[in-house]
Amino acid sequence: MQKEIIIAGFGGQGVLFSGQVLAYAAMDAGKEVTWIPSYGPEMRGGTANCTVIIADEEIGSPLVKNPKLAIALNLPSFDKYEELLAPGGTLIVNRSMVDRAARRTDINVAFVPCNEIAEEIGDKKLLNMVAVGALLTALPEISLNDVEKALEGHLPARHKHLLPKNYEALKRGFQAGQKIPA
Amino acid sequence: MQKEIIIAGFGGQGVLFSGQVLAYAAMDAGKEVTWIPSYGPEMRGGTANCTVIIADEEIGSPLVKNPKLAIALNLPSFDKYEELLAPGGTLIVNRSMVDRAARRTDINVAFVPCNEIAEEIGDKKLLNMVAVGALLTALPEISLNDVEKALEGHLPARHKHLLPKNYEALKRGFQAGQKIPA
Amino acid sequence: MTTPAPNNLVYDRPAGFTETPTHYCPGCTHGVAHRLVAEVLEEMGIIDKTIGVAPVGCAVFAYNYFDTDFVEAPHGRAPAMATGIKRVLPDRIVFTYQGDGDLASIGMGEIVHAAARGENLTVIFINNANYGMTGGQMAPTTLPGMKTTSSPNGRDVETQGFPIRMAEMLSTLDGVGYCVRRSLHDPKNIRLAKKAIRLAFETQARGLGFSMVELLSTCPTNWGMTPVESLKFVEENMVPAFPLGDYKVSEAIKQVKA
Amino acid sequence: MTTPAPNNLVYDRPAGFTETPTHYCPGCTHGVAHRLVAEVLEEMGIIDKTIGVAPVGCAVFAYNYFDTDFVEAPHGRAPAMATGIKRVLPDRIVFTYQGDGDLASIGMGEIVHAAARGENLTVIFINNANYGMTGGQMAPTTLPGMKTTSSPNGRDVETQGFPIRMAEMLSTLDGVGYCVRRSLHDPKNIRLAKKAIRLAFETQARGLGFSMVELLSTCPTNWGMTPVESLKFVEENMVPAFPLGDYKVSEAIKQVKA
Amino acid sequence: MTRELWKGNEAIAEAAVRAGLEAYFGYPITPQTEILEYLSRRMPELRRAFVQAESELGAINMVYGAACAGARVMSTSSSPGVSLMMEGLSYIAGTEVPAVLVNVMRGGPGLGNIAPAQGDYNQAVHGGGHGDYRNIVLAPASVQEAIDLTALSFDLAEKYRTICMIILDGSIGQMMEPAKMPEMRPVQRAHWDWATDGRMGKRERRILTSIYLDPIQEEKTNLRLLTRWKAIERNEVRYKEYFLDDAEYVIVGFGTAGRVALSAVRHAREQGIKVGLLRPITVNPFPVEAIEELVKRVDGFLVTEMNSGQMLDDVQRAVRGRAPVEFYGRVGGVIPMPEEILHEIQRMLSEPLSTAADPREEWHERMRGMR
Amino acid sequence: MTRELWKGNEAIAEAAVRAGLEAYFGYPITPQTEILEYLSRRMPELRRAFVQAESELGAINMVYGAACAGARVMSTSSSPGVSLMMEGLSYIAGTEVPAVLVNVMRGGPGLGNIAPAQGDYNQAVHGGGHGDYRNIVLAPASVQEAIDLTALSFDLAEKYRTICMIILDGSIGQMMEPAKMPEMRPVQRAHWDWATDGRMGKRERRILTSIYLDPIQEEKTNLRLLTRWKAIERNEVRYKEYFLDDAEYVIVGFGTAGRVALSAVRHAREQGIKVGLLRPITVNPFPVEAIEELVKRVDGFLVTEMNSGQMLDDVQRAVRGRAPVEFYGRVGGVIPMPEEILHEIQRMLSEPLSTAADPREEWHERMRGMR
Amino acid sequence: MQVKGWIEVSDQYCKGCELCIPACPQAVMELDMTRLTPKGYHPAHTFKDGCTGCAICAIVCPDAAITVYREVSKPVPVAA
Amino acid sequence: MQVKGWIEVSDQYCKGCELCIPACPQAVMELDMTRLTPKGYHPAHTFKDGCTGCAICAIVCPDAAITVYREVSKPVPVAA
Repeated sequence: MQKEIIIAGFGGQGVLFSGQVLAYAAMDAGKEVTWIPSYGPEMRGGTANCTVIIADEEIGSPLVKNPKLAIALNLPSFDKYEELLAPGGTLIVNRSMVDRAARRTDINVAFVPCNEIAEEIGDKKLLNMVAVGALLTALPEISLNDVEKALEGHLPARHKHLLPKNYEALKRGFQAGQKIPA
Repeated sequence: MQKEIIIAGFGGQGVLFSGQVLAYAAMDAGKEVTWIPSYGPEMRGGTANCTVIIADEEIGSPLVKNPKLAIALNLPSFDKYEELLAPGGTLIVNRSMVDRAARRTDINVAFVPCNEIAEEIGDKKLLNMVAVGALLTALPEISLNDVEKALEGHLPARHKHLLPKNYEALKRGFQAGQKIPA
Repeated sequence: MTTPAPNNLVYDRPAGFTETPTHYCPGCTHGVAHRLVAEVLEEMGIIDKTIGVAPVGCAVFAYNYFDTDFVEAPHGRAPAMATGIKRVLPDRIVFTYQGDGDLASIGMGEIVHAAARGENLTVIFINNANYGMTGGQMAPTTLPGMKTTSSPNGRDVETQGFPIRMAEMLSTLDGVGYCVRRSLHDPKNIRLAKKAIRLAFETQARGLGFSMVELLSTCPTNWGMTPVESLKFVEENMVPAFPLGDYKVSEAIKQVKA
Repeated sequence: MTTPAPNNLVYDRPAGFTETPTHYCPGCTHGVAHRLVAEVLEEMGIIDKTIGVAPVGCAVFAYNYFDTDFVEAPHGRAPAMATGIKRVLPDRIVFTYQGDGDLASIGMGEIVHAAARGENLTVIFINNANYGMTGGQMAPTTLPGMKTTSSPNGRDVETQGFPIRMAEMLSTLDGVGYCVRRSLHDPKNIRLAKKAIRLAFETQARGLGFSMVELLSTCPTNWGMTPVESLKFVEENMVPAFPLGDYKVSEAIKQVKA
Repeated sequence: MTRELWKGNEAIAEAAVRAGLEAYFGYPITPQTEILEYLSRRMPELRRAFVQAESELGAINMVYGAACAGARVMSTSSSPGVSLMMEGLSYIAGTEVPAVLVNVMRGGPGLGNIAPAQGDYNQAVHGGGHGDYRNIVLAPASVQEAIDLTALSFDLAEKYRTICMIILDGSIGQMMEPAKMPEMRPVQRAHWDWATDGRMGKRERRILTSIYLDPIQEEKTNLRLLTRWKAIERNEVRYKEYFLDDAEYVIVGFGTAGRVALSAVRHAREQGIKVGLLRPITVNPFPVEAIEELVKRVDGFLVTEMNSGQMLDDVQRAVRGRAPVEFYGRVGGVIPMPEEILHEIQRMLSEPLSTAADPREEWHERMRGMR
Repeated sequence: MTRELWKGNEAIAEAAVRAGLEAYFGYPITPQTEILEYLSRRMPELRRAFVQAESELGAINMVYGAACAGARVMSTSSSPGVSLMMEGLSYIAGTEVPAVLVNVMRGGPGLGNIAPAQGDYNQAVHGGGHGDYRNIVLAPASVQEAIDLTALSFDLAEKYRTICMIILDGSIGQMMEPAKMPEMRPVQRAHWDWATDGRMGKRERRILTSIYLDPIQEEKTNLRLLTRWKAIERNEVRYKEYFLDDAEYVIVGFGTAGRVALSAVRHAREQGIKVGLLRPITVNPFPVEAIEELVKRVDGFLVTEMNSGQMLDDVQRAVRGRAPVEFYGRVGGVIPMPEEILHEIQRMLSEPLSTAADPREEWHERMRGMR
Repeated sequence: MQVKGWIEVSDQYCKGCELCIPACPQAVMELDMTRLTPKGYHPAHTFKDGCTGCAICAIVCPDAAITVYREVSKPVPVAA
Repeated sequence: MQVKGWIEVSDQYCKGCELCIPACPQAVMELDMTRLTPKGYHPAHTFKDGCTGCAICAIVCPDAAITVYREVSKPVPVAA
């Protein structure tokens, strides 16, 4: 088993951290995992992205051209990764920042209003956790519970009080993700 | 034709210059020639030496283990180069600074009182030219006249007035050299 | 400005600049320093014969912003590169633009010797008390007790040493024609800084030897302050540690009006 | 001497020396500087815990003469090597012995930063106004107009720059605990030089920061003078260009009697 | 030991601390700065020596000094900074003291960029400083391997009184992977019989120098260094094999290029192509005997690097023309994708291979075709 | 032109002046200091730029600056000093400006000694600075060749916008030979379309930098450098052949090792041994095709160097195991005598030669036996 | 009666750093929260009358984003 | 009446540099032209009475070649 996930969005949308949460969850679930941030000049642009690979065996390349899974938190990321996603893959799109429909029909695209859901929960920042929750619907190797344990285990102490809302964001995202017209 | 000459003595005995005079003479006589000073740690010791190679064709190694010709202006140099001289070679020894006889019988050793002759001429410094003169008896490729022209051509202007005495030193050395019991 | 302006134009973007917007963080006074240099080059009418030398650090891309020839030097070596250029093109105006990591740390040997040789170069030295480009490490100019990513508990002078006052140090050298420190934290000081930059270039133009203007500058991002707070920090913390003033002004340049 | 001496012994070769005769030219005051260091190490009773750092230059073989551990540094890097040693062996006494080419030219960055960091090191700096070992080239300390093998027409300050006064320059740095200049041209000054060397090592022993003694020295061979003429040259030409004096003495060390 | 998620640069820093690192000297340069920053906090809290040097030149000479004093010492930098250390490295080698240096490589030459590259292989393995010396060069391909090799590097450096370099491209420094960190080893300075740590009433004085004014003595020293190197070649070659048992083609790649190749090999195996991977872990000494073994049974080699073919030379010298050697590289900070290497494998199967061709030249032609 | 007796170092200095050297930047170090001293007198009298830099690091960056300004510029140094120039050389290569550097090599590693050696071959040819770049390396074997190659080096550097290094061991710098000095060429700065010499109302501004933040652009740059290098390999290989027409054995040696080998070859020929000499003049690019040609018709190669076998690697890579390659070297500042090389030739005739053996290892064994 | 002036702030250069706002002697500047520049910054502007064209905003601007005008008949030397 | 002293000059170390000669307050030193050291130098010596053991010769000696004695009963601190 190997699943590649790319998470992309503006800096400040919690792209890198959400990738790390997935990596922690995968590690705690006994998987092999790599997390690598976008590296080089892109760092200077407005968008950030990271690649997470989860597998049962030693992982080769930490980067892939055509990932099976992706989260696009803004329009430029949607434009880029709708192109690159592997056929049959699943793309979680933050509808709050995207105003167009999907072009490809050979992939599953789930539009999730991450910002709105996060605001309903009462913390704008949690839009990334909403997206992660939605992604889990297409990542059976990692359960909601794995991610909650990862958050509990690795969230800095000073943020521990935010755990309940993080859990809620994950759940709401998972529910939204399940509504995908597959 | 290739002739190798090593000139050795104390620093201050004019070792390097006398080698250069031979090199100039050889060059002006249309020969190939190399001049190389003792190089490396020996420089720090009291003795100096240089190797001059004169040949008709492109010269390979600028250094030789067993030279055909050598001038030893002091005892340490005599000890060293009597050992190393090629069989049948000629060694000019400055008797003024050497108190022992030759050990080898398969080489020609000419004992020349360079200091005394130089002092007779009236310039202690010319002991090296006396030795060069003596050497020429074993170096038919270079004539006394060649060396005189070389001195004339390459002696710094401020020393030009010394030319006559240099010529005399060469001649006296040549005469002394001819008296070798070959 | 020396160039005639439309009747009601008071201030316009200097001709010494290219169109390119800078890559500097909002409020970083690198931009002010750039602008002052561009204004002086324009006012002296020397844009055309000026060659700049960019450092390694935040100003590594300075060559994108000035409408002059430019080279990009290895970290700290700008004064050596500038020496090479000036020695073969003595009628050109050559300046380096260097930060504190570049000039005061790795480039110490090159700057001291360019100054000691009295090279006819102008050096614009930006002192913002940290390595900006690599994310805010301690620089030789970091204040005692100041927290940086490589002095996480605050600079401990016992183990990490004391700030270096470059203007004072270089002023001990006979090759120096003009060496002063200014600050960019308010309009008055910006005006004084511009006058100093003008005099530094005049020093070079007159062949009076090495000239340097040290400019106290901000780094809002790495200091973790707003641009406005950063100016206050310069005024309250850096100026006391790095006193403003003229450390060496050759007699000939004292006569020059700027 | 601190060690009890036979009743009528007034002066003997210091125990800080090995038996090895030096390789220095006759009359070269490197030997005097060596002897003073050896005497101080002996008098302070620290020979046993001292580690020396030799430079590249005439003193490259200094390690042969002192009865202490010694390392040989790359050209100019002695202060960096000494920093590495002292940081892992803080209870040892570490000193560098450097010439002007080594310390003031290629080693400028290392010496300035060791001083700025306030490293607890002692630096013996021999200023003889030229590169001795390579045959007498111009050094940063060469006097204006002075002929050397790389300034054959005399040092031209227009193209070859001005002498650097290291003691004055380093004294602008807060990390410096003791920084003075002395000369070795007569018995009185030699006595003063020894006192200064003692205070420099006392500065280190007390952890008061960086200490340096700059010693005006001779180079009879490359200057083309007799040893006696060379001392006169130091007195008449070098002392005026490199004024003797205390450039920085920390309060704590002012109390110490040497 | 439980697995934790470590970023490569910080993992190297902590691994060095646990290996008993006594002193660190470094200078900021992307993409290795996290090592400096991590140790600026960690070393002082353990009362160990940390100095942010004035330059890489200063740093390597502080390392030189601390090494002469007998301490476990390390510096880290990235390509341009490492170039500034060449004089110091040659001195350390000539003085025969142990030191560890990590190069988190970036795109070059010159200032280049901060993207991951392997362009300093030749500098580390063949050239670098002046004179005849060789040093151990380790090339980790994962965070765990970076940890393990960092710990190993100190032991090797001290065992052979040599420089041990670790070269990794920036991506390994920046990526996070689960890894097990070894237990903390106590700092206890070995009582070396060579260290200049002060006589302290116990012994005669010692001198550490790289000067041998008499060429005969210098020659003896050079031969002594070579003798030691021969022992290293015998004892310390390390590499990892993947799918080589039945391989008809072999990819040779180190570091990230090697692990990217592993993905390509898996894809190829899915397509029934019998290809394997040899990933050198010690690039110096180079696994010559492993190549020798493979030459006997494979139809061709493909060398993949993130440079223009530097290790390629070593593979060619080991193969000695007995099998075709092909090359694929990306340069200047570009990481190859598994698909690209798979494509090269397929090309090797479809094209006639020659032992006479110059693989770098042919690769260069193909790359120019691409543009 | 009449022959005059020139000392190698001074001949190089005067040859550079006559080639139109506009600026020289250097630092004292034995055994090249005579070049600096000669030019400290000669350049000012011609009103050209001479600066004794604060260090070799300063010198190479002054060279970098003057090169960007479009001037003919040179620096000279010796082994440890050249190691300090590695960062600068990589920048110059990455910026694609022409520069000439002379390395009068001495015994190493470290401070070593001041005796003649060839231990920096790898640094000059394979390693050195960080990143992927190559530079031309010329290796004169006589004073006349040093003069001719110095003049040539500026033309090559400018033709290909590259670094041209001249490596010679100290003995060539110190020896005197008759040589013809070329006529004085006027200093006339070419109007390069790349030089940053000030707009001066004539043109748009220019930028010279080695930064390519986008890896794709850096890759393009690397490939452009490689394309240029391929042209150099095609056009600029130079070597000298001696007695090769009927040779059964070939000695390959450069610089002084090559001319010492010539004496050995002559002795061997006197004994009826059919041995010849290939003396590379450009060691980079290396005369691969000349080796290719010889492989077809000789029974064995003997590589002789004043190092522990650095060019040996290049000969082995060119031979690709098709003929036995043996090695004989003296290291650390020792110049081999013709008798020693003759002895090696005789050994090759008397012993069975293998293509599988490691010539360096076998030489090392023999050398240790000697002691 | 004081001179009247006005400024133009370039959307291309302004990064909304706010340095001009406290510097303005007339306190007539603020960020325009109703607009974003193409780079996503709220640019500075004058939100009420009172600008005298003193150019202090331009003097403190790190991005040379501000052009300053004044209702006068003769050219005025730049302030900085 | 002045104290009486004497010196020993080591042939191993003395290089005949003459620095001690003008330095001697009593002017009792010179090079011994009748002898050569193993290294070929004429060593310094006292050529007449008058040495007071003041040790100034030792203070200026670059080669620590001079040992100084004095006819006294109690130890004397070294001068330098």
